[in-house]
Parts: sequence; C-alpha cells; structure tokens
Amino acid sequence: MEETKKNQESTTHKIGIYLWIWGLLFVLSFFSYMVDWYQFQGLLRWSLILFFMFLKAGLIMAFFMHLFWERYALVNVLLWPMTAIACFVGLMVAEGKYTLFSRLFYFFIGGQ
Amino acid sequence: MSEDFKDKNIIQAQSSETISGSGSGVSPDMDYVRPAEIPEQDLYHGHSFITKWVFCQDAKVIGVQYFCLATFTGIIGLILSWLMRLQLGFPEAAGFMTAEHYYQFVTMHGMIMVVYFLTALFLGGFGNYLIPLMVGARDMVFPYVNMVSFWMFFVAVGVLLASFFVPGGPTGSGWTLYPPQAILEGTPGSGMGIILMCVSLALFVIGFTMGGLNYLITILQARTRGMTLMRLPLTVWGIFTATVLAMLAFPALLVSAIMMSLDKLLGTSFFMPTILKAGEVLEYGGGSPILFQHLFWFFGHPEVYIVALPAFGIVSDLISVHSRKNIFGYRMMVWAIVGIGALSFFVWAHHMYVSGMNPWFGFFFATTTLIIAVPTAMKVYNWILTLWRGNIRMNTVMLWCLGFIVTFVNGGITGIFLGNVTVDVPLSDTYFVIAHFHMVMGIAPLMVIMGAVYHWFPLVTGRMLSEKLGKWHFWATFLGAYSIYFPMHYLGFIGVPRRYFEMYDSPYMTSAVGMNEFISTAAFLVGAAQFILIFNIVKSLKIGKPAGKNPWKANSLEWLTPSVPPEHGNWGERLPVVHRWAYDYSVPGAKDDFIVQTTPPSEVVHTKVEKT
Amino acid sequence: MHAGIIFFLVILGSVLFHIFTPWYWTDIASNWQSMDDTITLTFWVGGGVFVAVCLFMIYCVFKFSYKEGRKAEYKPEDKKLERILTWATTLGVAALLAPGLIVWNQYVNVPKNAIHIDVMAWQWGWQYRLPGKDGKLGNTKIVNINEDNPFGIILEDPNGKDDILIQSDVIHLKNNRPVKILLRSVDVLHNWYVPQFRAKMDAVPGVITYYWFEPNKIGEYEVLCAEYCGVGHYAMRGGVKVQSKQDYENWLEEQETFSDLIAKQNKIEFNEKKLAKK
Amino acid sequence: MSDPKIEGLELKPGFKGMASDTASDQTMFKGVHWGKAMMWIFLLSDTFVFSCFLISYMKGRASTPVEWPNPSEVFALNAFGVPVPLLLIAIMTFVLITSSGTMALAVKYGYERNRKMCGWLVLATALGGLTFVGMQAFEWSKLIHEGVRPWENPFGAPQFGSYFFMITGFHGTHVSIGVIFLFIYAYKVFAGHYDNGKKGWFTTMKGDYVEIEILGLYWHFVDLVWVFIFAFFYLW
Repeated sequence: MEETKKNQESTTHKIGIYLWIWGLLFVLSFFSYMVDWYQFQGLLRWSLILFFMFLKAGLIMAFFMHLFWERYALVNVLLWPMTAIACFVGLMVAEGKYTLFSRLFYFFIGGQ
Repeated sequence: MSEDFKDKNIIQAQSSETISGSGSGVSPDMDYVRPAEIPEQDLYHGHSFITKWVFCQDAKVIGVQYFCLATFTGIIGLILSWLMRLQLGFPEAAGFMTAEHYYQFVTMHGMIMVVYFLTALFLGGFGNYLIPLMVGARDMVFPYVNMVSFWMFFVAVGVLLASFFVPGGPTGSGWTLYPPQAILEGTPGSGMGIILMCVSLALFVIGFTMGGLNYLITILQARTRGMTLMRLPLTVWGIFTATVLAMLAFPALLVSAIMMSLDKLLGTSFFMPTILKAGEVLEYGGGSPILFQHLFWFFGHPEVYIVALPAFGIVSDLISVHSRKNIFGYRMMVWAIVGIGALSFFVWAHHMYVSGMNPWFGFFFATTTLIIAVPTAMKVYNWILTLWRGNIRMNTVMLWCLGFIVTFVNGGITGIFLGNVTVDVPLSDTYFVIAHFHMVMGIAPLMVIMGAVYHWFPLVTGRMLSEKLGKWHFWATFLGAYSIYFPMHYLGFIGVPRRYFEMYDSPYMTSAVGMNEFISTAAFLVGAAQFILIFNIVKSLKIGKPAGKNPWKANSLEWLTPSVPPEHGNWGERLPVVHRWAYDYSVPGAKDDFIVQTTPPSEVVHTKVEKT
Repeated sequence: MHAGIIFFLVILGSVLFHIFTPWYWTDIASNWQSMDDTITLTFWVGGGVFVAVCLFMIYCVFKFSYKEGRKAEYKPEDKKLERILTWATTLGVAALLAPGLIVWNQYVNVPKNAIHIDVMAWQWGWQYRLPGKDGKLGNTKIVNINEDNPFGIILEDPNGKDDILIQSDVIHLKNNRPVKILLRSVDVLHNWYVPQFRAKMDAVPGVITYYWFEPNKIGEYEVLCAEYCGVGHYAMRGGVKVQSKQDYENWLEEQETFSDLIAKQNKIEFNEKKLAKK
Repeated sequence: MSDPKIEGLELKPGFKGMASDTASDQTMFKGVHWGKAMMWIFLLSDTFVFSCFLISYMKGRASTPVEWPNPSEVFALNAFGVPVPLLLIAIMTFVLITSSGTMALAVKYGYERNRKMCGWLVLATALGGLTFVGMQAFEWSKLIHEGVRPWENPFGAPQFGSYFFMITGFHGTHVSIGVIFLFIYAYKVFAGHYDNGKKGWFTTMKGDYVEIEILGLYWHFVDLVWVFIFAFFYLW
C-alpha cells in the first residue's frame, strides 16, 4: 500500500476538471428540473428524464468516483452485473403491464 | 483464454530474487517470480482465551466457528425433518402433531437447511478456512470485519431459534414465505414468527455481506506471488463465484424481507391486494403477491448455486487428488462455474411457471434455464473423465465423491424436467419437486461436505478420521438418502402435492402409503447414521492416527504450511511462491505422482509438465 | 471393488424400479397428452444420460482402482473431446426444449370456443360461476361479497344477471369441450389442480389467472389445492364431474342464476316483512 | 486512480490491460487498495438493494389500477404564495451535488497530503449531508401533516406513500450513516491520523488518505442513488 500511496500522490488531477464536472451536474439537474417545470409529457418526458439521469450518473461515476481513470479490470467487474438488473427491469416492466391488464381485462374490477 | 497461462512472457524484468535452478543447464531465470506488490499483512494476534477462541480474528478459527454453528442448526433441521417424516409415514404415531406444527417444521427445516446450514457451512465454514490457505495469504484481508461477520451470523441464528419460543411459534408459511398467507391469520406463526424470520434473514444478509467482501477481496487482491487466477484450485473458484452470487442476490432477499415486515407491521400494501377474510375486507389493497415471488426468486435461484458451486469446486479437487490425476479440462471447469453463476441471474422465474405471472415469460425462462444445463453437463463429463485412466484411491473421500456424482446427475436430470416449462406444469408443486431439489441441492452438496470433512479433517486437527467408520457412514447415508428421494419422484408423478399434512384419502394416492412408510423409515436411519460421523470425529480427535504433513499427497497450498494444523499467519517466516497449477498429478518423468504448487520449474525440468 | 458393485446395483435397482413401479401417473383425462409425451421424451433422454454417466463411472472404478506404482494418465485437456461433448449436449438440450416450447405455446393460447369458468378460491374452499346465455361473466368486486351475493357480482352489470352460480365445490364439465379456467382468490394463493388433467395454475389474489384444457374422459375427479395456502391447505379439496353433453345440459338447467338468487332473496325478505306486519 | 507503477510488471491500457491484469498473479485490480476494492464491491451489492427497491416501485406503480398521485403537485412548495413544483426537491438535489463536489475535492487534497484543506472539505461535506437530512425530515413532516401515510394518502394509490417513505427512508439512512462517518473522518484528518499512519481503532490497518477516497466513493454513491430517485420518483 506504500507504493499505491506514492503513485497516487504523483497523479492527482487538476482542480479544474472537478469544478467542470461539478458545474455540469448543476446544469443537468437544472435541465431535468425544467422537464417537470414545462410539463413535457409522454415519450419526450421519458427520454429527457432518462437522458439527463444517465448523463449525471455517468459523470459522477466517471469523474467523482474516478472510474474514468481506473483500469478496465475494475470497471468491467462493476458494470457487467448491471445486465442482470437491466434484465430484471425489462421483465418487470412487462410483468407490471400484464398485472394491470389482468386487473382490467377480466371481470375482477381493479383487482378489488 | 490461452493467454492466461502465458503471463510469464509479459514479465521481462530481471530480479535479484531469482532462485537458481537445480537441474543442469537450466537457465536460472525460469524460476523467476516477480516481487510482491503489497507489503506483508499486519495481523492482530490474540492473547487471551477470549481473543484467541471467541472473538477471534483468525480466519481458520472463524471457519471452524461457522462450521460448528452451522452444523448445530443443521442438526435442528434434521430433527425437524424426522418429525415431518414421522407425520407423513406414520401419522398414527404422531398424534401430538397438529397441522400447525407440521407446517412450522416444514418451514423451519427448509430455511435452516438452505440458508443457515448449507450457505453458512460452505461459504462461512469452508470459505473462511480454505481461502487464505489456498491463495497463499496470511489471513483474510479484513480480519476484524470477518469476526463481526461470524457474530452477526450467531445473532441471526439466535433470533431464528428464538422464534420457536414466541407466542404463535415460528412462521409456518413454507420456506418461500409467500405473502399474503405468510402474514395473515390462517398460517401458523403469522405474528411474531414471520417478523423474527425477516429480522433473522436481514441479520444474516448483513453478516454475510461482511464475510463475503472478505472472501472476494482476499481472492482478488491478496494472492501470493505466482498465484494467478488460473492456478487457483477449483474449490476457491467455486466459493468465489458463489460469493459473488450471494453479494448480488441477497439484496433481493433483504428487500423482500423489509417490504414484507412493513406490510405486516405498518399495514402497507406492497404485496397485499384487497383481501376478504372471514367475511371482512382487510385494510389492504392494490399490492401484488407476484412481485414478492419475483424478488424472492431473484434471490432464490442464485441461492441454489450459492450452495451448488462451492460443492462443484470442492468435489473437483477431491476427485482430482484421490484419482491421482489432474482435473480434466480445468479451464472448461472454471468457465463453467463462472458461466453457471452468471446465467443464474437470468433464470429465476422458472420457479414460477404456474404462479400466474405473464405467461410469455415461460418461453424466455425455459430457454435460459436449459442453457444452464450445458455448462453443468460439461462439469459432470469432466468429473468422470478425471476418473478415466486415473489411479483411484477407493477411500472414504472418493466414495463421497462418487456418491455425489450419482445423486447430482440424478437431480440434475430431473432439473431438466422442471426447467422445461411444459413438463413443469404437471409436476410443479408436487413431490417430484421435493425429490428433485433434495437430490440436487440437499444430498449432493451434503455428500461433498462429508467428503470435504474426511479430506480436510487431518489438516484442521492433525489427526485422520477412521476409514472404517467413514465407510459405514457413507453407505448408510448414500443408500438411505437415495432410497428416500428416488422413489419420491414417483409420488410426484402420481400427482401428490407438496406441503400436505396428510394426503391419503384420495383413491389414487392411497396406493402410496407403503412407499411413504418406507421413505420415513429410511429417513430415520439416514439421520441416525450422521451420528456415526460425530462419534468418528470425537473418537479421532482423541485417538486418531496422527496425520503428519500432507497425508493425501495433495498439491494445493493448504497442505504446505510449515506446521500442521496451520498456525495464525499460516506461513511462518515466508509466504509461499507458486509456480504451477494445483493439479500436476502423475506427471510422466516425475519422481512422485504429485508436484506441489510451490515446486519451481527448474526442479521438474526433466518431466513432461504441460501446464503451469 | 465392493463399492463398484454396490453402485451398479443402485443403478440397476433404479432402472428396475422405474420399469416395475406400481406408482406412476394417473390415466390422463384431458387433451394434454402432449405434456405426457414431453415428459416421456425427457425421461428417456435424461434417464439414458443418467445410466450412461453412472455406468461409465462404475467402469472407471473397476478398471482404474488404485494400484501401487501405476501412474495415472497425464492429460490436462482434450479440446476436441470437450468440443464434441459440448455440442452433443447442446443439441440434446435443444431437442428437449423445442417440444416444451411448442406445447407451452398451446397452453397459453386458449381456443376460441372455450367455456369460461370463474373459479373462486378462499381459505379453504372453492365455488364456481358459469356465464349464462350471453356467454359473458358479469363483473365482480371483492367488497360486494356477502351472504346474498357470494360471488361479489356488481348488481348494475347486465352481464352478471344470468350468470350461473354453483355454490358447491363440485363443478360439472362437458366432455370434449375446452374450458378456460379463470382463477381468482379472495385471500391467499391457491391452485386448482386435477392430476388427471395435468394442467394447473395458481389463483392469485388481486389478479385473474387462467389456463385451459379439454376434458375427454367421462368420470369424477378430485380437485386438489396445489399451492400452500395455510393450515387448511391439505384439506382444500373439490370435485369435477365430466359428463356427456346431455347430462351436462340437464345439470346446467337445474342450477341457479344470479337473478334467481336475487329473486329468492327478495321473496324471503318480502315474506319476512309480511310476517313482521302480521 | 491512474495507472500505478508496479515493479516487474508492465501495465497495458484498455482491454488488453484488463486481460493481462486478470491473468496476472497477486492482484486483479492493480494498485487498488484493499479497502477501496471492498467499498466498490459493497457498493455493487448496495446497487442491487436500491435496484430492487426501485424495480418494486416501478412494478407497483405500473400495475396499480388506482390513479397515482402527481408528484409535481404533491411535492410542490409555496414560495411567496405561489406553489412551485418540486422546489424543495430541487434544493435538496442542489445540496447533495454540492456536498458531492466538496467530497471530490477533499479526496484530491487528501492525496496531495494537504491536511487542512482536506479536513475542511470533509467537514463541509458532512454539513451538506446534514442539511440534506434536515430538509428530508422537513419534507417528511410536511407530507405526514398533509395526511400521507405509509398505508394511505389523500392523493391516490396507497402504494405512493409506502414506496415514498420506504425508498427515501432507506436513502436517508444511507445519508445519515455517511454523515456520521464524515464527522469521524474529519476528526481523523485533522488529528493527522492519515499523515502519520496511525492504526485504526479496531483494526491493524494503517491510516492512509486512501480512506478518504473510500469514504468518498460511498458518499458519491449516495448522490448517485439520489439521481435515480429524483428521476424515477419525483419526475416520473
């Protein structure tokens, strides 16, 4: 760990990059707030929300959490498990819709 | 893939640490292993009885603690299974048992065996003991956290057992704890019982997370010099992948436990739709019981592999050592373990084909499930191909391994029945399922545990277990267990549903009374046979044959410690340096039929070693 | 040596047990012969693999038991063999999967002419509702369920008036006519399962689940609950009577419709009021 | 952070580097401190916890036949007599991102062994976190005052309150734990534990500024989760 320390000392990043990311995060948060302010609806709302969300998440992970500078071995270990979550999300979207369908379509009003 | 073994080519630096070769005409550089990246670990050595044996930070002691506590809960699970079988086989003799009792026993038996016995034993017990030794570390990387992990488990077991003594008794909702019935009147233990179960599971998850982080970081970041991932014994690979699964799957269990507790305590309706009970509409509405099932099985299916993968890994090592032959297709074995682990997150709803979920999921999950059959089959082939042209020691350890192969293949094949969505429809929720999962994740891993106990007992205690008693123990367990679960499949074919307190007033089921009596008798005998092991352990601790160093002539690092049993810090003065994989058995041209992992290439330059 | 013999006897015993077992599935009484066929196929393929693997293992035990001085073969890998085995297994698995998926496709797609049956489950019993002449089931709500309205039918819904209510745990089915079982539960999970029909599905509170089958053998069958639903789970039985067309229609004639029930209720109330006046 | 230098091993960049790192002995994550690797794996596990919460919420919301309350009305706040949608949430987001920024700088100054700067920034982060928790408490009490309960609410589907209190509560717990640790670590920085390598209170591990980065990872993760909660709970 001695070595690690030595190496990391010599390679900290310029303060400018942090300030830039910081600023960007504020701007993006403001934009996503504006999505609600102007009451965009439907697909546009969704794509904007998701776009800003992933952009913010990506910036935080890449620069504040230093993933951008980490070696790929670590980055890949962290990102691959997300496929399991993506699969879970996708299937639960389908399942949620199906549950709603089976509550409305048949004779069992609202599942009540 | 092939590059995994060529990392030596990457290293071109010269070093002062080079050991000169012993063979003539050997370049001294061939034994070069690059220096350590990380300074030696600073260990806390206990001084008093308390810090040495109770709140101990030595992974080996923690492993033994885990082993003992898990075995203790396992024995409770065993006794519960006796009571269940008594009711099923000889109901007239079990007059003291009500349906409430029966369902509580079913539930606690299932939960104890899956989580508190098998998971804790494999990962907590074998993981703690073997990982640091096998990767060549002095201890786990965070010994303090490791200690807390065990005591968390201790508390979790305490809470679990406490539920036997609360009003209403432990929960009787089946080990799957499906709401709404788990938290409604009409199910035993729907009050304090289910709450304590949720609390205990949450504690277990927290404790396990602490341990799991240790196992993973130790394997990834604290290997000794020369120990590449592709030189690790398969035991470590199995435990490693299982731990990864546990770290990613237990969150789903934690979340479902939290949500169910809230449903019970605060009256939220996560899993609770509008419910009419005894003529009254309850205060619930709008929730979805199927959501719980998804969350539960998102945990539950990886959980199956959390139990199975360490067993796969350990049995590979045992078979290899005792057939004096390298494990066949090591790389395939590693990739199969990792592949099974990864795929296990995409198959969970095959437990839910008839649960009323979106019917189109059946196509997806049947396909992913049967894909898993391929790497699993490859592992089976490789085990038996390891036996082929080996030099098989027919000792107790090997018998357990062979018993494992028979039971595992049997259970694996019935898994293909249940994974294939159409075949599952008539068989699900019948005794076929019970027989299947007991065979594949009950008996088969148990065979491995027993084999591992006979194999590593000399390392842990310095004494050999009695072979004679061991063989009696094996045959009683194997033949007994097989005759419990093999016929049980046929109960499922008849259509006998699981979780029936009594079942024989239906015309086509009365025919099975005789079989149930037989199964119950076998169950009593198998359970009793386990006391042979306990007797064997007690006896061998006192008068067993001293083991000496490396009694099995194995290659892997755990047998190469300077003292047997290994002391705190494992390696004495110097950490071992690894030069090869753990499976160089019967190498042509070598003096012995094994070449330990620390043997430098220069010493075996005249042999036909193919892989390092 | 002994070990090998005992293992061999175990395998032999398993095969003999399967051949001579008196315990096997009940005679099928629905259209799901294809399910039995996929099971049989899986059984032969799987059983074959099981026996082959075990016999190979036993052979190894006999042939390669420990001899002092003999050396085992040293062969870390055999790429070709591994590849062949992988592909053979993949093919075998695909061959098992394909029929499974085909039959599942039939299972989730209900024929158009199927009679819809509302199967209502509670702790611990069953009752059934058939659509009347209009062929439609009336809408229901759990909160409407009471003694006068055992199915919770919404009174304003015209479809519900002629629904045929069967407040008994025995349902009659017409032979050779597909039925769509629409399952609902008012409290916890249940499962309406008749082993002879092979098919099953959970009844989940809060949603409607379904499955279908076509009974093709006249007779009486027992309904079991196949999803754990509390202490009374094992006792939650029902019945099915598969009848010929004529018998079925005779039986149907005798059943009460929802409007009959309301009328009867009103009459009782009317009489009670009259009595009170007197 | 950036590639470390390791004696006797030439580190390659990119995917080739990943292959050779994975195939090498001793460590897989080259130059990564044990504690940092542990924190990353823990966060991965925690990601699954929050994912399960959010997935349940999504499934619950997608399948409720009752109208889901409109968050931009429910979470509106009166400013100067005008209801401004999501005003408090916007401020909370602002505060949390601010604290994330100070944390990132604290890590930077820590590695530069600038004790004072690092300590003050960690302290600032802790105060930011405290503000966040305070505002969350205010939001909770406001909603409870309006009749929102975990089991019911006046605006629509009862699951709204259940999921809201559970998810923000779980996130808030994470923030609170983070704040406690931030204060402890601020003390440790000022006390110089990381300059002189003092051993931990319970462990034999020597103090090092890498611990600030480990704490930073946790804190950024909390911020990251908030990004998702903000998008899914408040904007959806």
